[in-house]
Amino acid sequence: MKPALFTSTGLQKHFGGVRAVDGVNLAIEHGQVVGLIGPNGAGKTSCFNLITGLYTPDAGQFTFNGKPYKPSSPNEVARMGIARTFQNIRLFNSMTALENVCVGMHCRTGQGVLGAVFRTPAQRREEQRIREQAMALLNYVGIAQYADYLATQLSYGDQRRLEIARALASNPQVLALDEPAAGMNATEKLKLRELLQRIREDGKSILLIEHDVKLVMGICDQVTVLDYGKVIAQGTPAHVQQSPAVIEAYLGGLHHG
Amino acid sequence: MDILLQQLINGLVLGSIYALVALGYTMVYGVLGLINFAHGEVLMIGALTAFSAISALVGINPDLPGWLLLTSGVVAAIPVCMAVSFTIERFAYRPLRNAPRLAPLISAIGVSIVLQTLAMIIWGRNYLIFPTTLPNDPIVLHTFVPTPEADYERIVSITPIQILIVVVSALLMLALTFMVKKSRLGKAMRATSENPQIASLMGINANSVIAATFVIGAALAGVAGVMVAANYAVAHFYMGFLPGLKAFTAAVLGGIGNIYGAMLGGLLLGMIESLGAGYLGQLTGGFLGSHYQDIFAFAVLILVLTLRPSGLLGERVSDRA
Amino acid sequence: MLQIESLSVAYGCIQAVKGIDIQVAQGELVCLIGCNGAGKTSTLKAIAGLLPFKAKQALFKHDVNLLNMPAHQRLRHGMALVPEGRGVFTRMTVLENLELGAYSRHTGKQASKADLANDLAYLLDTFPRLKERLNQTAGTLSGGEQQTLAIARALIGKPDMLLLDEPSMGLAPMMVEKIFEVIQQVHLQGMTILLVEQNAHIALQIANRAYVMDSGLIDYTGLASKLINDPRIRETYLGQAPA
Amino acid sequence: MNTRISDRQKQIAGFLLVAVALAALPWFASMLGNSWVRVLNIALLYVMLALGLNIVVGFAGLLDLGYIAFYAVGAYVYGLLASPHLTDNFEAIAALFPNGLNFSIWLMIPIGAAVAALFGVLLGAPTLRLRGDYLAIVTLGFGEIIRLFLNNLNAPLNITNGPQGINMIEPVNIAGVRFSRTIEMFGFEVPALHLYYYLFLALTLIIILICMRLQCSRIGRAWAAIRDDELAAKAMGINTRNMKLLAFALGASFGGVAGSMFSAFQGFISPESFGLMESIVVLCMVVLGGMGHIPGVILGALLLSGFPELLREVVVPLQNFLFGEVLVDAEILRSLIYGLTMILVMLYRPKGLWPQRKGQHANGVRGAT
Amino acid sequence: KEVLVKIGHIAPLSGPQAHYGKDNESGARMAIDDLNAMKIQLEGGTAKFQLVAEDDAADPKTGAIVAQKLCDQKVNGIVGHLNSGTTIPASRIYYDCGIPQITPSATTPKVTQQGFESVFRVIAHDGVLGVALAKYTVSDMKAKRVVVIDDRTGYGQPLADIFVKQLQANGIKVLERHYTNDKATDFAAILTAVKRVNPDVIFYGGMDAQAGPMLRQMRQLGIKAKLIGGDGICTTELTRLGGDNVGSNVLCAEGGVALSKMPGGPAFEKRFKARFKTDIQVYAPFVYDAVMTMGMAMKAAKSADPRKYLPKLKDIRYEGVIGTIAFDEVGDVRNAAVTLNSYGPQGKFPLKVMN
Ligand SMILES: Nc1ncnc2c1ncn2[C@@H]1O[C@H](COP(=O)(O)OP(=O)(O)OP(=O)(O)O)[C@@H](O)[C@H]1O
Ligand SMILES: Nc1ncnc2c1ncn2[C@@H]1O[C@H](COP(=O)(O)OP(=O)(O)OP(=O)(O)O)[C@@H](O)[C@H]1O
Ligand SMILES: CC(C)C[C@H](N)C(=O)O
Ligand SMILES: [Mg+2]
Ligand SMILES: [Mg+2]
Repeated sequence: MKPALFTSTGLQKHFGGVRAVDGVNLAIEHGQVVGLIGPNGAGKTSCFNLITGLYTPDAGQFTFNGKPYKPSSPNEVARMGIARTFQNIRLFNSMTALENVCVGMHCRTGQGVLGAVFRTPAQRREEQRIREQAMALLNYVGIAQYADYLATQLSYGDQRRLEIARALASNPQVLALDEPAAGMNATEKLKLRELLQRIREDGKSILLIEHDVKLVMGICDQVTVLDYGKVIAQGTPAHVQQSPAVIEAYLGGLHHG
Repeated sequence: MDILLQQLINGLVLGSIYALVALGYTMVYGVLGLINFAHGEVLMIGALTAFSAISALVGINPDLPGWLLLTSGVVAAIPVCMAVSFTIERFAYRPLRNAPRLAPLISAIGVSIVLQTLAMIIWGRNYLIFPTTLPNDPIVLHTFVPTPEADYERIVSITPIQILIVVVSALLMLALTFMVKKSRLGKAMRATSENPQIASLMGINANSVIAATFVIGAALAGVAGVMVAANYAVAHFYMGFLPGLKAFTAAVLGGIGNIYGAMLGGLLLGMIESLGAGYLGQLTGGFLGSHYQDIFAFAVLILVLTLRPSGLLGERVSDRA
Repeated sequence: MLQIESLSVAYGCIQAVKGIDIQVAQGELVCLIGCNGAGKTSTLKAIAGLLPFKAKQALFKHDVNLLNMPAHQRLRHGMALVPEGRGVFTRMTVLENLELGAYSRHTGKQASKADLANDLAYLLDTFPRLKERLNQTAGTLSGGEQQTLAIARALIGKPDMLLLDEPSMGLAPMMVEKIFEVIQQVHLQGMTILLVEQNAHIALQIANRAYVMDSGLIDYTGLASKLINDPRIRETYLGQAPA
Repeated sequence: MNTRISDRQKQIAGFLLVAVALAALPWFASMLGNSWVRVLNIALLYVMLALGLNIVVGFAGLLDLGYIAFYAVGAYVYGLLASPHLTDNFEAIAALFPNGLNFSIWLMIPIGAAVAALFGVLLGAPTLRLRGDYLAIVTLGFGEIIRLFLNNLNAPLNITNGPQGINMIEPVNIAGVRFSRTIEMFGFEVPALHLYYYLFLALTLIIILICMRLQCSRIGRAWAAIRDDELAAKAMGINTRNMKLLAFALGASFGGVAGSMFSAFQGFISPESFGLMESIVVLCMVVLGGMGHIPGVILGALLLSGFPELLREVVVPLQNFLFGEVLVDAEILRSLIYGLTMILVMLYRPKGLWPQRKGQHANGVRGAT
Repeated sequence: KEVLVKIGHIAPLSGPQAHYGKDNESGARMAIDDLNAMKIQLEGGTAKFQLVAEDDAADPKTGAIVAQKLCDQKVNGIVGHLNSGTTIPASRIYYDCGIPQITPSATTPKVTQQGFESVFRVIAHDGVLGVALAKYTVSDMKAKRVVVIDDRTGYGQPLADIFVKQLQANGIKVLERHYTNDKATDFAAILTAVKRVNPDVIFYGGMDAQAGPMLRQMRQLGIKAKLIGGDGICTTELTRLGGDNVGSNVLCAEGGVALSKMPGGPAFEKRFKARFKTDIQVYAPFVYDAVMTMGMAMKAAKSADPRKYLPKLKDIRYEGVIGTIAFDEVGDVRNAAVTLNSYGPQGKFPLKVMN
């Protein structure tokens, strides 16, 4: 078996007295969708922030592609192949949807000042490629018709899609999504699920934080459940769903059985 | 020893002046996030108004006691400053509440030019002599015995007006802190500063809160203006520029938006300048003199901000994603 | 309680709400559902006074004219909004946020301090997480915690009418249940509620009536119990294949 | 196919028209008086400055209140290398260059730009972690530090000649044509002012081109991303540190070019030309014109530098015309109008006179799908 | 018939130095009126003098634009600018258009050392004043302990430098040098530092607006030293600015002969006050004389054409309110008298005239 694409062991982060992340082990295999769920304030987003270099862990190690990995700064993380979206949408508001996606491609392109100033053929080719790919990505997530809209002009759900397209633009191996379905209705969630499915089929791994249990259970290969920063269950969706600890802390009455 | 003590007093006085101006600066910044470039000009208006008021009183009765004159100066300056500030807030800043971040800044610069010019029209271009209100003679705090190396009058002194400045700025800081921390207005100010829209959902009238802040800030500027003019005994349409700049620096040094920060920043800046001017030459063996005082002050500022990006007491904006 | 005729909202040239009528009777729980970009948030913001709008008539409690009334006055008349995207004061502590929620209670009739303390205690009991975090700045709360705080903050103001914009967004399942319990509870205690919700399933279960919005227009309106079984609604909003 | 060609032709025709107009401008201006050519020249310098600052403030969103420092650096680099000051004061240098320092202008401009860029990076480095107004005060401080150094470095070694400034700076000299007084060219009498105009215009056009190309490149997008949301930009793989430093360096280098040209044009420089107010004026140009939008910024620079001079011509005659006498002193009215204009422009055009228009405002039947 | 003669005058009328600028302009206005009253006959008719007053905001760049503007207008002569920093770049422009320029107040020696034959100065330059002051300090005051403060402007710094150099030449080493700026009002820190070395003389290179408050603060700190300085502080304004701290403890040098000692001096002062309802700030008498001198040269040449009156200007000898005006080869006022003044209950009074 191939080694896991990404692992974390013993991940810890404390804020004052709050143990936001407390010894989390995670593993993402190639082409898998891994769910990260748990009650509010369990530490899911904090985990993301640790993985993507926004926070520095108090303890713990990562490996990525079998090698030890130290997320020094967020831009390095993106370059290495982990892209993310944000729980509270953070798009570039003065830019159009298309430009937002173009920015996502930044770390996969390389033309510098001179290229831009002299419009070298290489630069023009690259620029062409950026536009085409960005457009293709907007198409992919289904908002191509809004390519020329400013990001702020999109509705909440479309902004979420745009964030996904922007994250995909860096051609990541791992796509980390923080509550992509928030603010979508059931039908739209189904469409989102199709999209995630497609992304997975295109060979990317997904790390997914989501509160919509149906979505998580429907798409994830593995699920990790956090509570108070600790892993309280880990395994297949079916397994996790049965765990009394998870029912107690997270699912509650609605989802018995 | 006498020199060091005196320099510390100099720093304290200068710092208190900076702090006094910085308090108003920081309040307005705290609620609007606006660098109110016109704050120094409001101070100038305060000083010149007090000048006119006091001169008029002296004209009527030259034997009025100094404290009465000074008080009337302050009493005259405050409402004028408030009115001026209210007007500029209403007409030059409020319409820009939702404009891009730098628009109000430019408007403020425009206001500052206009106020200076108006003052030039009203009070003329010449330096005005601020009437003596409190006795000009120093109060000697301590006398050192002259030694053969230092056989001059070794005194450590402070003037009544300087004592007043230190006391007033400390009192105003306390009053402001109390207001911001404890009162309803204070709470409304902090909410408005963070998000006026959401604040309005709490039933807070953002416009009046902001206007109130401006007016309070203006009152502070008025007091500061009178103190500055009374201390240096001159007033001039351009006198607001430098205090405004220093106060801005002080407010940022302490953490802009924070009242203790303004006080701390002001005092610190005063001390830095005072000790810098006094000792840079000695410390560097005459290589750097007092002309490097401002460079020194800015260098300290830059150093502080590189270590603490939001000032000494500023809130650290934690970036949550 | 709320009577709005021909409400329209525009962002520059984009017409987000195109002349809709909304009525909410005293003590009713009405829900407003619709796709992304249908104009629900715009409608709520307009009613709460955060957006300029046009309307033939906009009355609250029969005689309070909402046209041209600045947002901050509405709370005095008893209307509160939990905005989309939470909108907590991130630089203030949880407690201060809650105190701000009660800001307008000082001016109202029921100004008793003891009352306030009671309500606070009750809310903190309902949302124990907030109690744990009482002196933490709200900006460092997790997304769901912030959402909870936003709801609690609106409730502590004791409004007569509550506008909720997607209160369940970002909440864990158990928390969703809890929130809807609370909504139902305050509703039973007599609060009038206008609820925008993507989780149409739950929303329709607790609502009396519902409006369905699409592209800035009201498509449908009717009793919630009817709508929940309407095949078209089921298909477009509940994610269920036509039966 | 057909229409495309004619479009192209139209473009070329328009281009030629603009080119002719720009070339003829100083000749028309000098009909009104040579001072207008001088005003034009200074305006072009401000355009360069505003475009440079626009990179930092408009593109990358970094509020810089000390930008004039780079202008000063450029000016002093040129001033020192093209005046007898260094050879007069340092024997070693005099020995090295017995005939005085006379470097080619094609060397001087890049040197000015490079040294300024170096200072840009120096300023940028400590400010990387700062946001918004903290950045503003640090840059303000930096600008003042530079000015104070220029003002004070006359002792113990007389490097800058302190407050007295540097005089006798050689005018520009291109291919043996020395830009001083009036020059005979192809049988024409061309005043030096006009030659400077063409030189400044050429440099300005180059800077405009660079700005435009950068803005719609990968780098321009990265700056815009940083401006909108630095954290998200980082998460998208943008090395914000390098990008910010690049913005500072490029912006500074334009300032340096403008500075060296100022130095040559004026023949005399002293620290008082590089005070805080100058930084603020350039910032006003950028914001008033339309931050981030190149044509807007150019407009802002032209207006704010030309407007006071225009007022100078108008204020007195206008009063005479209206009231038959001068009621308010010209300079007072001038300052008043200047200040009020700044306020009014912001009130009525908060995004600037000519802001960037982006996005789909007009045909927005959104959500109809 | 009338011949229009335009005299350009440039000084900062806005910004922090506006009060000096307005003062200068007023001096020029008085001179223009006086010239008109004299009905000077030129070729072609009676001269009608007109003042073209402009504002340079003390900014060298603006100064150059205004200079060009006056060139375009073909004014017949220039009186200005106020500051050395604006005068230097502008003088090149005037020279290029062949318009004679007399500066009444730009005192940096450099102004007349650029090799422009049409540039004149009616005031003693800093070199003259600095040297005179240093000599006086050594020989008359017999000072031993001297401290120097300057305001780091193009006026204060060179003046202080020259003073220091001359003192050194006379065998006295300055104990310490300190610095401030021309917008400062607080000098407590440097004065306290000065106090440590217990000087008997403090030299200040700068203007009265700073010297006034400085004197107050010296008193507050118990500094007994005398304050000396150049024409920038040698004003009647100083008695207002410094209040009762200005007395025999202040010594200052100004170019020319004391106004009160000149035949037309007191009258000038009275007329100035009556007309402009304000005190003379600093340089108004110099401006007055500069304009008059220019007018006299035109009168002598019977022409306002620069080419014709410039030679007359070079050789002029005119009795002005500040003394006799004649120019040396570079255009500086010849044998500029230096008056040392002090202050008493009646205000400024001359102590000694040095040549
Ligand atoms: N910077 C911080 N300072 C203090 N506490 C923090 C900080 N960041 C996170 N926390 C705390 O850590 C806990 C975990 O937060 P996190 O955002 O990771 O939760 P989450 O699992 O994403 O929750 P949700 O589902 O509500 O988004 C929360 O209780 C939060 O209050
Ligand atoms: N600030 C804005 N500027 C321009 N257009 C906007 C703005 N905000 C919203 N819109 C547009 O108005 C329309 C209605 O948006 P609104 O946010 O009201 O929808 P919604 O029903 O709340 O959607 P969601 O369920 O995604 O929150 C959308 O088409 C959106 O693009
Ligand atoms: C007004 C003064 C500062 C002018 C000074 N005498 C100079 O030469 O610049
Ligand atoms: Mg989260
Ligand atoms: Mg919405």
